[in-house]
Amino acid sequence: MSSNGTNERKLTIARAMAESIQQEMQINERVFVMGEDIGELGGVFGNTRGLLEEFGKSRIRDTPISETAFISAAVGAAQDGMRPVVELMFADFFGVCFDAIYNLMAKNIYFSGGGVSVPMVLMTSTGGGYSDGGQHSQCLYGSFAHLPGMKVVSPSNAFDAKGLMTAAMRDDSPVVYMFHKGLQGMGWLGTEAGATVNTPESDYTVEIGKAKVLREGTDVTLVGLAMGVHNALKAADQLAKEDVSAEVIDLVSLVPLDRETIINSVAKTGRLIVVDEDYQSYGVSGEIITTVCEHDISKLKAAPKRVAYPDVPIPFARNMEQFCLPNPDKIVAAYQAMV
Amino acid sequence: MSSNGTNERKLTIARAMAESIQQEMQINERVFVMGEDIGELGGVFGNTRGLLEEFGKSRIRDTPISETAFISAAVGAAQDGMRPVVELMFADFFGVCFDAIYNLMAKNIYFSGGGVSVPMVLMTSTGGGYSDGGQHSQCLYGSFAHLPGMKVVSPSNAFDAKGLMTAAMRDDSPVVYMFHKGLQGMGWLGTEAGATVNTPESDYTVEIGKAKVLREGTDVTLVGLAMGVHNALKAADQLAKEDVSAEVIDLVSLVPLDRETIINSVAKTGRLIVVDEDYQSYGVSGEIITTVCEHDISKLKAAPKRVAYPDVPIPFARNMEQFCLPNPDKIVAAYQAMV
Amino acid sequence: MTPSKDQILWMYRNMVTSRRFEEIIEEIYMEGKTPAFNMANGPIPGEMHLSNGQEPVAVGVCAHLNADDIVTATHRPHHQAIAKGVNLNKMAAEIFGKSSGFSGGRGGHMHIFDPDVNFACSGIVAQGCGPACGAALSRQMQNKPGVAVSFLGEGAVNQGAFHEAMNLAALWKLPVIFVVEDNAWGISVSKEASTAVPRNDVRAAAYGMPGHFIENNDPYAIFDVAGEAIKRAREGGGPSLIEIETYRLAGHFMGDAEGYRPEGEKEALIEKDPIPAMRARILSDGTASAAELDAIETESQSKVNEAIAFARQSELAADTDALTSVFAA
Amino acid sequence: MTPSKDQILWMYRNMVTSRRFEEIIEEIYMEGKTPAFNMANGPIPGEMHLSNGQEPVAVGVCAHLNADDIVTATHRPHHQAIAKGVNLNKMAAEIFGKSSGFSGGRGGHMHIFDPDVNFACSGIVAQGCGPACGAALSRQMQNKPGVAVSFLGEGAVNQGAFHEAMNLAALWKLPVIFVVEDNAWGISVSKEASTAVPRNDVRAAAYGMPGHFIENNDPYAIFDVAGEAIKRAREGGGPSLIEIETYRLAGHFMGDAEGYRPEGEKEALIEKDPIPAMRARILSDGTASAAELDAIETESQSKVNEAIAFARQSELAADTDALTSVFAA
Ligand SMILES: Cc1ncc(C[n+]2csc(CCOP(=O)(O)OP(=O)(O)O)c2C)c(N)n1
Ligand SMILES: Cc1ncc(C[n+]2csc(CCOP(=O)(O)OP(=O)(O)O)c2C)c(N)n1
Ligand SMILES: [Mg+2]
Ligand SMILES: [Mg+2]
Repeated sequence: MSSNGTNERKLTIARAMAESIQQEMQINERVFVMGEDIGELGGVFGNTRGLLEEFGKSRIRDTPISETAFISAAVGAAQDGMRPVVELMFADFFGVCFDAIYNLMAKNIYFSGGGVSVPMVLMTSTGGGYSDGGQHSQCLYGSFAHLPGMKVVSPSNAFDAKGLMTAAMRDDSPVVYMFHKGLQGMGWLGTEAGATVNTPESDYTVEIGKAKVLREGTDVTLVGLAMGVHNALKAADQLAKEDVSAEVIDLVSLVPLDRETIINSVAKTGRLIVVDEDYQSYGVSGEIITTVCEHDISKLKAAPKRVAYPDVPIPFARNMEQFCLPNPDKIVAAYQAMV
Repeated sequence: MSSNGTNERKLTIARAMAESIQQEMQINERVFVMGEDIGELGGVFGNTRGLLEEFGKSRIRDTPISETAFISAAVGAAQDGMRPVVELMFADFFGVCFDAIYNLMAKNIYFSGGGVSVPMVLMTSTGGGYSDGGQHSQCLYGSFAHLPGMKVVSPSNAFDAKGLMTAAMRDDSPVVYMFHKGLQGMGWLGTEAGATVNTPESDYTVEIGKAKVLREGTDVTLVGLAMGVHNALKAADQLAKEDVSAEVIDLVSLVPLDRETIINSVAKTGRLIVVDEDYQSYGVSGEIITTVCEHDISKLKAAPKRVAYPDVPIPFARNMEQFCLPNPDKIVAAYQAMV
Repeated sequence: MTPSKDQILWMYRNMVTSRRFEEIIEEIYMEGKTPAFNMANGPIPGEMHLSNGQEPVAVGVCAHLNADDIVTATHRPHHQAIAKGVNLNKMAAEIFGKSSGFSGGRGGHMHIFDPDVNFACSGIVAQGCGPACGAALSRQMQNKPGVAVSFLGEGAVNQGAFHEAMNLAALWKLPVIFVVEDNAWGISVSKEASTAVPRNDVRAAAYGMPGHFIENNDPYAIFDVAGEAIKRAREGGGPSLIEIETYRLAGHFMGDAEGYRPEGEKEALIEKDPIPAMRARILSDGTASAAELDAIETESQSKVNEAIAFARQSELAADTDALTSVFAA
Repeated sequence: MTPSKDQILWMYRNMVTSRRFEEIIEEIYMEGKTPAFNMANGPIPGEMHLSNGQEPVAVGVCAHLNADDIVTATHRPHHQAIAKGVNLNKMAAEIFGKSSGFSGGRGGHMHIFDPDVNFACSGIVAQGCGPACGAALSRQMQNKPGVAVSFLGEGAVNQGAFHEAMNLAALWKLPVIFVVEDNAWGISVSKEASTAVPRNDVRAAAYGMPGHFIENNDPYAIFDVAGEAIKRAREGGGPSLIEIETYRLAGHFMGDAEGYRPEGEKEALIEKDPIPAMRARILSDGTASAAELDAIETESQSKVNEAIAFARQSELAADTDALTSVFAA
């Protein structure tokens, strides 16, 4: 599954996820994987490819289309000492099984006062841009991050994807791992080249709860996660041509949220634009802006802005969907409207 | 079900809701009610009391404990011309049926380009404060309001409760009607006396999407909904004793959100405190603060604040739960920390 | 029930129309997607689930329905839609994402709504079970005629929504028929690997409901059993469950490499393609002549061509239309 | 299976302990709630679901379990918890919301967790079905002994989660037993008004699983059937479904006026109270003497008294403890 170089080996996010799971399964026999089409098919989005061949059907379990059953089974197994990794194929499907996620997985540690731990990872795909329609293109970051008891992460590149997955599998609390389809490196979904980066071969962790400053700047802070990061980086490139220096923050983790990194950046730049592919209202973009504003408004040189998905279901037609999605031009325009 | 006076008749929210449904059922035979224990029992929270006796078992239907089935059945019936009112007993249970709500009920108008309408009301109880534990005390306002395609309302008093319910039943789009248990006027849940107000006997509507300024003031804007409004009003009373003039806004509706009323108020007072019994992060409080900040930060005299439920599951023990809940003292303290 | 000649030819016509429609969709879908297959590209972007091989289910059931009856269909909806009589031009336009489609391109291939014939579908498995019950309840309460059919795949039967709807339908004696298209696969997971019983008709007894299993993808047998069930429902006899063995002649969606299918399986199924089989049967038992069938095929082809031309020529919706129709007008 | 004398007395003891425990909880629950009944008040606030009358189910099943086995229980958990051997002191303290409770008062009466005996419960109907499967899977994968029992009410059987878990358990031959406590009511809705079939044991066939129905709330019959099922599961024979007719001798929760119950129903059930019935049977068939049973009753009472005293004397958690234990330490 892995090639030979150590630090000069580019992986897609899909391969980075699979490699992380593979390595952890090799050293920890309690780790196993459940989900729809994660066996023979290797996951619709490629992130469990090769695992069935190495670990067999007991540890790599294709499930019936019964998300409530297998996600809540993962909770039961986790409480019994196993460390399941389960896949909800599309985040959009959370509605059929959210009770098992938010009311059970996320709360049993609390309800037991720490008497049980729930070491499990729920991985799920997010995002649109390829005309999959309104029940297969949502991000729903806010829907997961709003509810207490689960950590929520989303990588923007393969390095983080591998390290976050390893960290998630080693965490004794439930972690929701949201991977954006457009970053998976599966050609059939389109591919954001910037997500396929050098990825160490041996295992390592990326800290859950720590944001990353991917690009330093002085005029404006662009905050995003997953695909939003790439839109922000491209916008920063465009802005640089106009001599505007943008700082780009990759949130990496929504829960815990690294508020300090955001606040410090905006204290420096005085301007904030949040890029979010989830629905605009009552979600991530509002939380980030509020984080800054409730801390100290005196540092702001302009009203903060958001480039988020409008509050409408996701349309199928390419032109309508692209019209709604965040993109670098919208970010640049937002900046220009600020100054 | 109703007494004789017209404008001097105090009703509880529970009775106001039941009266609205009763009157609408009398004039529109397409309206019917489904849910658990809404028949003979009259609803666990009293809001369908008396309806079975008047309308019989066909139009007042007790259901199995099958929320997905009966809520999605309501969608099918609504698309076929009926106007169902369905009850999800506790908002906390949304996880077992959210697909039927957010992916089906909320999206079929869009997916059909307006070809079908989905005239239904989903009523559901919210809120804690009486030690019902972490699966029976949540508000989850943000979880519903975040997702497009459904209107979301929550009354703070019986007058609005009746008018909003009538408006919801007459709306051709799905309306989620969230009623706070502590305001229902059911003694066994405790009762906020301020919710039981004069309620006209004949039918009328309260506009969905319009906030109300319940108290005018000049020093700070307190924004809330449902129970939060009562906390805000009490805080305003306390502040008045210290010669602070607080304006209190009852949001009434989260979707559509009346951003203008909030913005205008803060433009006047320069200070904003949001009171929210839902979890703090990625929810209502962030959206309200962002609404103001993204519009114009120059009007703010201080960083806005929120008095919301911390990001933890709701504990059972009374002292712990009360420690977490918003209350007037916390609002007053928030104000004091602003000046 | 035995189909009349008209009914047989109606079934054949709709099977052929569905097949011709999908053949051309298949071709156009690949435009812009070679050499690199990227779903986002071409005149028809997004996922594409073809139903070829499964046409007998749709026609055998829908032969008994009229425009007033309700169908809730799946993510694989074309054959069901065509058999239910949806407007083919508007469906094609919807699949192309054009303004002249049912929703003006907001829905797409998994979200076909034709209110004129009470047809709806959705992308979440088993999501149609509840709405079918609700539509049936609406008719029951209003004392209006109408039966609702909820189509679902054999994989979808293991979803909680199915169970809840089955109980509700039986409890309230609703005029609804649950039709399970057993094509043996849920994406890459076989029925055996997902379902504790070999046949889902046994699950009907869990609700005191009649259950049927039909082998061999046979449109005549489907017509027979579905006809009885629908008649029973119309007469107030309540719901039924029918599982039908059918064939998925293509991948789960276009682009599926199907590495998980046992060698030879697909080839063997293609041998049993129900359309040539039905043609042969019609000819051999003398129901109709080759000329009659040829005429039907020609008609189907031209209807399809017309629909595709309509779709191609239609305009895209305005970008800003994305923001409208969220709520009822 | 026929219970030994020890087993019979074990069952009796646990039934009595559960009853005594609930009697005193019932009394204390009303403290601070008269004259005006307000759930928020008194030493035990919140909802209170009593299980009196349903003890035979808990003891007949749990007689075959040891601490390693897993139980996922319901919103009505006391009898199940006691029969599973949870620490009574900590359970009482949890119900009082004290720091010495299992979760330090974070969970409360509907969220009793005793990891030492693998006991958990929850407030969402049928929510325990999946976790029971998962714990059973954990044992199966690790080749460790252990059976999981998922208790649920007859109302909960119509929830999708039940169906999905039944299929998963049967498909993977998991050592899990689904035990349905049929007390005829889901709050105010009767079984007849909620369930399309009179008995849920018929639903086992939908998963190729053995199904049993036990009448008359009889602890001996429950012991017998559950014993066989659990033995089978331990030997790799897979899951079973057992529905048990039992009696809800009180309201759904305390404060329930029960206006929906047919006149005389409750009185008739109280006549059949399983505890005096079992006592009479033990005496009449000579299994044990009145003195032995009296001793058991006295012991049970003092164990309960001790637990209540422990709970009363314990401290409340610090207010700020509300903010801890969200994530694993
Ligand atoms: C609740 C839910 N889970 C998973 C999926 C992803 N998915 C789409 S189709 C499919 C397979 C469905 O199999 P089946 O019901 O047999 O229908 P078929 O595709 O064979 O027609 C899956 C798993 C979904 N759409 N909805
Ligand atoms: C998913 C869900 N829906 C509704 C409820 C509310 N509720 C709690 S107990 C109950 C009745 C349960 O009936 P049954 O399963 O027969 O158990 P019993 O109370 O009779 O022990 C209901 C409807 C819930 N807790 N969870
Ligand atoms: Mg299939
Ligand atoms: Mg019951």
